[in-house]
Amino acid sequence: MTSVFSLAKMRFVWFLFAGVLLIAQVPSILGSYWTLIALNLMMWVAMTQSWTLFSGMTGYISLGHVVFYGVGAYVVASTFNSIPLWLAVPMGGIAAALLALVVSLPVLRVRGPYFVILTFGLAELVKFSILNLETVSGNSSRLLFGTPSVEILLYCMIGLVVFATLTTLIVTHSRFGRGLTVIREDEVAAATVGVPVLRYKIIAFTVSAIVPGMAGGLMALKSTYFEVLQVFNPIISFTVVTMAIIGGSGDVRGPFLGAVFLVLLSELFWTTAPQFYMILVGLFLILFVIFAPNGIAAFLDKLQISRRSG
Amino acid sequence: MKRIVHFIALLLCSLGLIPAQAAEPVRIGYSIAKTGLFAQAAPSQITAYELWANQVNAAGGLDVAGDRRPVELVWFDDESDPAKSAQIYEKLISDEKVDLLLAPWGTPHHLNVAGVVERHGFPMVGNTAASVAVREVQPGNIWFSTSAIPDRIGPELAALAKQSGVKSVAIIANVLPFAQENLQFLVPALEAEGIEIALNESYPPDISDMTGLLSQIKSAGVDGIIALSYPADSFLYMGQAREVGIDVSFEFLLVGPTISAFSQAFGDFADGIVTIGHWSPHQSKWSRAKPFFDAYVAAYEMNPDYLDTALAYMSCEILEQAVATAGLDRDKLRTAIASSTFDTINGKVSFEGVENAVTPTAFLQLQGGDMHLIWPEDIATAGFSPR
Amino acid sequence: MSLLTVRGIAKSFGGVRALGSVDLHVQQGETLGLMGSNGAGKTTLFGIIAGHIRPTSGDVWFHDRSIRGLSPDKVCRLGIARTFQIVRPFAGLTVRENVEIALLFGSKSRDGQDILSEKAMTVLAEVGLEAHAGALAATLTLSARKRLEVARAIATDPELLLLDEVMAGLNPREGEDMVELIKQIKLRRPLSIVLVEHVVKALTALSDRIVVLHQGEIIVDGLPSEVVRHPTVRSAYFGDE
Amino acid sequence: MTEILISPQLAFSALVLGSLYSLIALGLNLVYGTMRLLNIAHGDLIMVGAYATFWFFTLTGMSPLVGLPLVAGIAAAIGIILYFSIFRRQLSGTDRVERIEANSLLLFFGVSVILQNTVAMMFSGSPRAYQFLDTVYEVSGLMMTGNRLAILVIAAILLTSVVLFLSRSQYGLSISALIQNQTAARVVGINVSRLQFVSFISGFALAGIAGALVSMTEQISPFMGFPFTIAAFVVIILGGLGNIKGGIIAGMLLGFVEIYVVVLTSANFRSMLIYGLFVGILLLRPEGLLGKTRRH
Repeated sequence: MTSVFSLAKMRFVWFLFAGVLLIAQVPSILGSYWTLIALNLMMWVAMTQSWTLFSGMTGYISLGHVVFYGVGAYVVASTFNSIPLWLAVPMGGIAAALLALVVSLPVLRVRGPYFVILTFGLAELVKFSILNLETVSGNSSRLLFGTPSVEILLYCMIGLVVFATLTTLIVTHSRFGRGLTVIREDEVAAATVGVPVLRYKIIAFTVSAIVPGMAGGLMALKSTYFEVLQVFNPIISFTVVTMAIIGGSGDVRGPFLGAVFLVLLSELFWTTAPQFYMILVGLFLILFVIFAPNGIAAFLDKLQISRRSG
Repeated sequence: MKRIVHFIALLLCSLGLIPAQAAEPVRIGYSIAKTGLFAQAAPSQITAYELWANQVNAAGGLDVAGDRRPVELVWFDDESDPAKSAQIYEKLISDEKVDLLLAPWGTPHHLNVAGVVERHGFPMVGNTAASVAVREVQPGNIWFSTSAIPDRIGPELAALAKQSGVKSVAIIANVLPFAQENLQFLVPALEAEGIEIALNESYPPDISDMTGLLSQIKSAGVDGIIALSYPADSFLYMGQAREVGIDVSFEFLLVGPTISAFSQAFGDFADGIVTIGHWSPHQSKWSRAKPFFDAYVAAYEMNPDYLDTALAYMSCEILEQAVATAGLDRDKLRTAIASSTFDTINGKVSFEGVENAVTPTAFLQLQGGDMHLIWPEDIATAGFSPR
Repeated sequence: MSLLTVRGIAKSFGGVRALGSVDLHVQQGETLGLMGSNGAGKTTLFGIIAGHIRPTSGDVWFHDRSIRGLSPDKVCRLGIARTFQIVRPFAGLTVRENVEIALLFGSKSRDGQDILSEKAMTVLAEVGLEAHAGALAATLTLSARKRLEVARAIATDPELLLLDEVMAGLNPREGEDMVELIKQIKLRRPLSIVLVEHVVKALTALSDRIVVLHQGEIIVDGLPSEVVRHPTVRSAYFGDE
Repeated sequence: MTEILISPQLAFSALVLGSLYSLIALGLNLVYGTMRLLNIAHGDLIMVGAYATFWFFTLTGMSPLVGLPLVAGIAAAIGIILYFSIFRRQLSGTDRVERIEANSLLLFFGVSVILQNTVAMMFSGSPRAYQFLDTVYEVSGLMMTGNRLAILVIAAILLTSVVLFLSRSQYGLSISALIQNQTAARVVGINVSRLQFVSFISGFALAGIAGALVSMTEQISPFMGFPFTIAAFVVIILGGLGNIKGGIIAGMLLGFVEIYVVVLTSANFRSMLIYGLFVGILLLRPEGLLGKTRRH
């Protein structure tokens, strides 16, 4: 993170906000379908950005990010019509953060693949617990009629994206952020030079749960039908990790690049070659890891350097 | 191996090597779950759509209020995500500008799409949605052809069990919505019929062994078992019930037995299994039933799903007949669907509000490798035969 | 009152005894040499003091408070810095950034980036790495990494510095430079040092006092001159009978 | 209740389930243990094995048991292609383990997507099944369906032979050594990349065989793999990554827990308890039940 690049990043961030403002215009210009696409795109950016805040910076790859999304969605769906949405959605975020805080102490003890699978298992555990809860309480599925329009959801989601991005941005350039990055480098050494490793990990983990919680809440409002299995679908976690790595994690630009790339790519294939677009997406993932193993962000940096030097 | 040929053809098509249909076709759009949770259920519906489209085109095209036009199916993968399904119908209507719509697979998708068609005032005949929730959908642009709705299944099933001489039952239910809804209405109905519920357990969708459950049922010594199951666990149940040596006269599985693979897996042993379904090729009163069955088998080298495929095909027939009279004008079409009576492979069908007002809630039983309607009497093609 | 006091520290890993009731104290400003064959428990003792390892029993006092069971980062911020026998720099960061982190978290100062970099450069100058400030730590030679390890430790502005075999793997010349470096640090900074070293020459050259650990017990404690004359030490290190 | 608990029927089911878990975990362990690759396409290899078996059976009437080597071969072939086209490059790189793990996660995600959808495209998503060895044998009150018995026997044979191979034969020992410690293995002059290649494709072959076994008792579909992948990961984590014996024990344990938990509590709690147990054990023993503690 030398100054040259953080400058490059800053510039990039202005591009991003310009882009976000542009996306806010989608409903009026491109119409209802693209509004939904824009909403999805923003959702993925928000999710991935929040994932980066913890996993990207500390190198603890979480495969359970969906749990926060699901909890948020569940809070909103289960309090629908009994609590005003402007309250319910943030509550979703808070609930997710609380969950993160509660599990953080034990969960953050394990590293590497153990952490990867543990987070996944934890998400499944919560999923099935809530599934049972719903069964016992006799509402295995819920109908959400009269939810706010997609436009409103989009604007809220854009708000989340801005929030998530600023958080990551501030963190990366803060003492806290530098602490997190050396935790990724070498946890023991970090502790030895005075980095409060455990506290930092817990804080980052907890904060990174707020945005997905709220995003889940918003997305629950997008569909009229709420079903636990849908909002806790593990594929969401996988997609987030994929976007983060493709974009280049540990870098505020990554989530945007990753999400835009994957959403647009699959949208493109999806419409032009519906029969085998998933196969093309799969191929692209592989080619990507082989030829740009450090993500698009790093790839761009390389280009920049070569342009400077050449 | 037909599939492979099919696949290559598709490849060529999408590469534009094979010219698509000519002459101003009627474009009919829908979303399907090609991937994800429901991917294995969707084909039962798609095959119906494709078969119908081929038949219509072979017959010189779709009768659009007089003039005949070829039909072209436009579909996208919803990845089993109901929200994405809604997104697709948005696209089909506003971007693709399709002329007609067919339904996606499953209750969640129907309910999500309901909002979209309502907003655009685009009439769509639904098929594979089965939930009391459909009643909460505002009537107007969507209709549900199914009669397999939990609050009707409960009492009817209880009555069937009673009539079949069942004194006590064991119930096991998947925790997923459709099964739980049924459970909710089944239990009181059974009690009303004076049938004792000796065991009532729910299980998660990813259960991978039922021996424990089945041993408990066996030791409960009931004479009826009602498994509110989904396809995967229906297979699990069958295989292991047999091993544990379950032997009761009345055995009901919710979703699964109508799938062609089910009888392939269990052959004679599946004989006598009861399940939901209101269509059978053996009902001679329905002149279209048998021809459809034969055409399907000829086309796909397997039996149709007696529930989903039949429903999907019905919805096509309804749409076809409505278009024949009303053309493609949405308002005319809406009134046509809402008001007229249709002749389908499942007999006469007409709608009240969003619901199929004619087709009764019925049950099928596997008998000698065939699916026979055993309830209610007036459409039954065979009597209930104890296992 | 001594700076560091170790009282009856014992540690066993799964039944295997690494340390058996060790008592030790380090005076303000002194350099204590820690001697002992491999597996004598030197590194374990460092681990316990620095908070990486929980002792089975016993207590560690720094100034007038017990630091037993404190996490490594707390111990560091209290003023105890350590280096690792197998160096562990932040390989992905530049040399300067390595030191900046230590300044940022180890010392109490809260400076902006510019002052931070300046301070880092002065520390690097102190260990003679200023030339490599911009290089990635991963690219350094062993002796340079050892210096970086030391730089990172002193950057946390410690009162007590635990040096774990900073000469291991260095050739004689580099070794002498390191001895010189440590002397300089000792002159410039008001700190006490505990030094684990195999090279007896270096140890005697630097230490005011030497303690010999043998199979988890302290067997000798005295001035360098006395210790080298001690029979067990002679047999162990000079192979006499 | 108690007579159900002590009935051999439960024990048999637990053994079948456990041995299946152990078998799928073994394949995954070989790939992770020797190469640190997180193969989340493992379950999809099982799916491929299942389809291959299904088609052999329905088209040529070939018995799944006879077809085992063939199916193993197909899975191995896929492994070979992937190894040379993708993973050799990955491993030759000097990346940190974390990077390799992260990237392998992504690569296999891609592979998984491709396998699933290719099969779906060729054979449609509709579930398939066939009838094989489904006569029920009774031995003093214990009822065993032929195909489940076959699963148990074959899995048992494979597990024991692999364990023996790894612990007895020179070659196997060097693989174990490699699993224990990459660098050390290099030092003592073990041809790492060759061993990696071998265990990579054996892992795939084992997945294929597991698929063949699964297909005898379950309906198969292109997207059936994921649950197996998860099960496999849960098991090898519980057993301690790269700990072959640990994985087998954990697999058996999981099988028994699953069966008996349902009887003791309620089927409803099955998944909660499985994952609860998994999370719980990891919290108590961060390196898995039989894992060795790693130092960072």
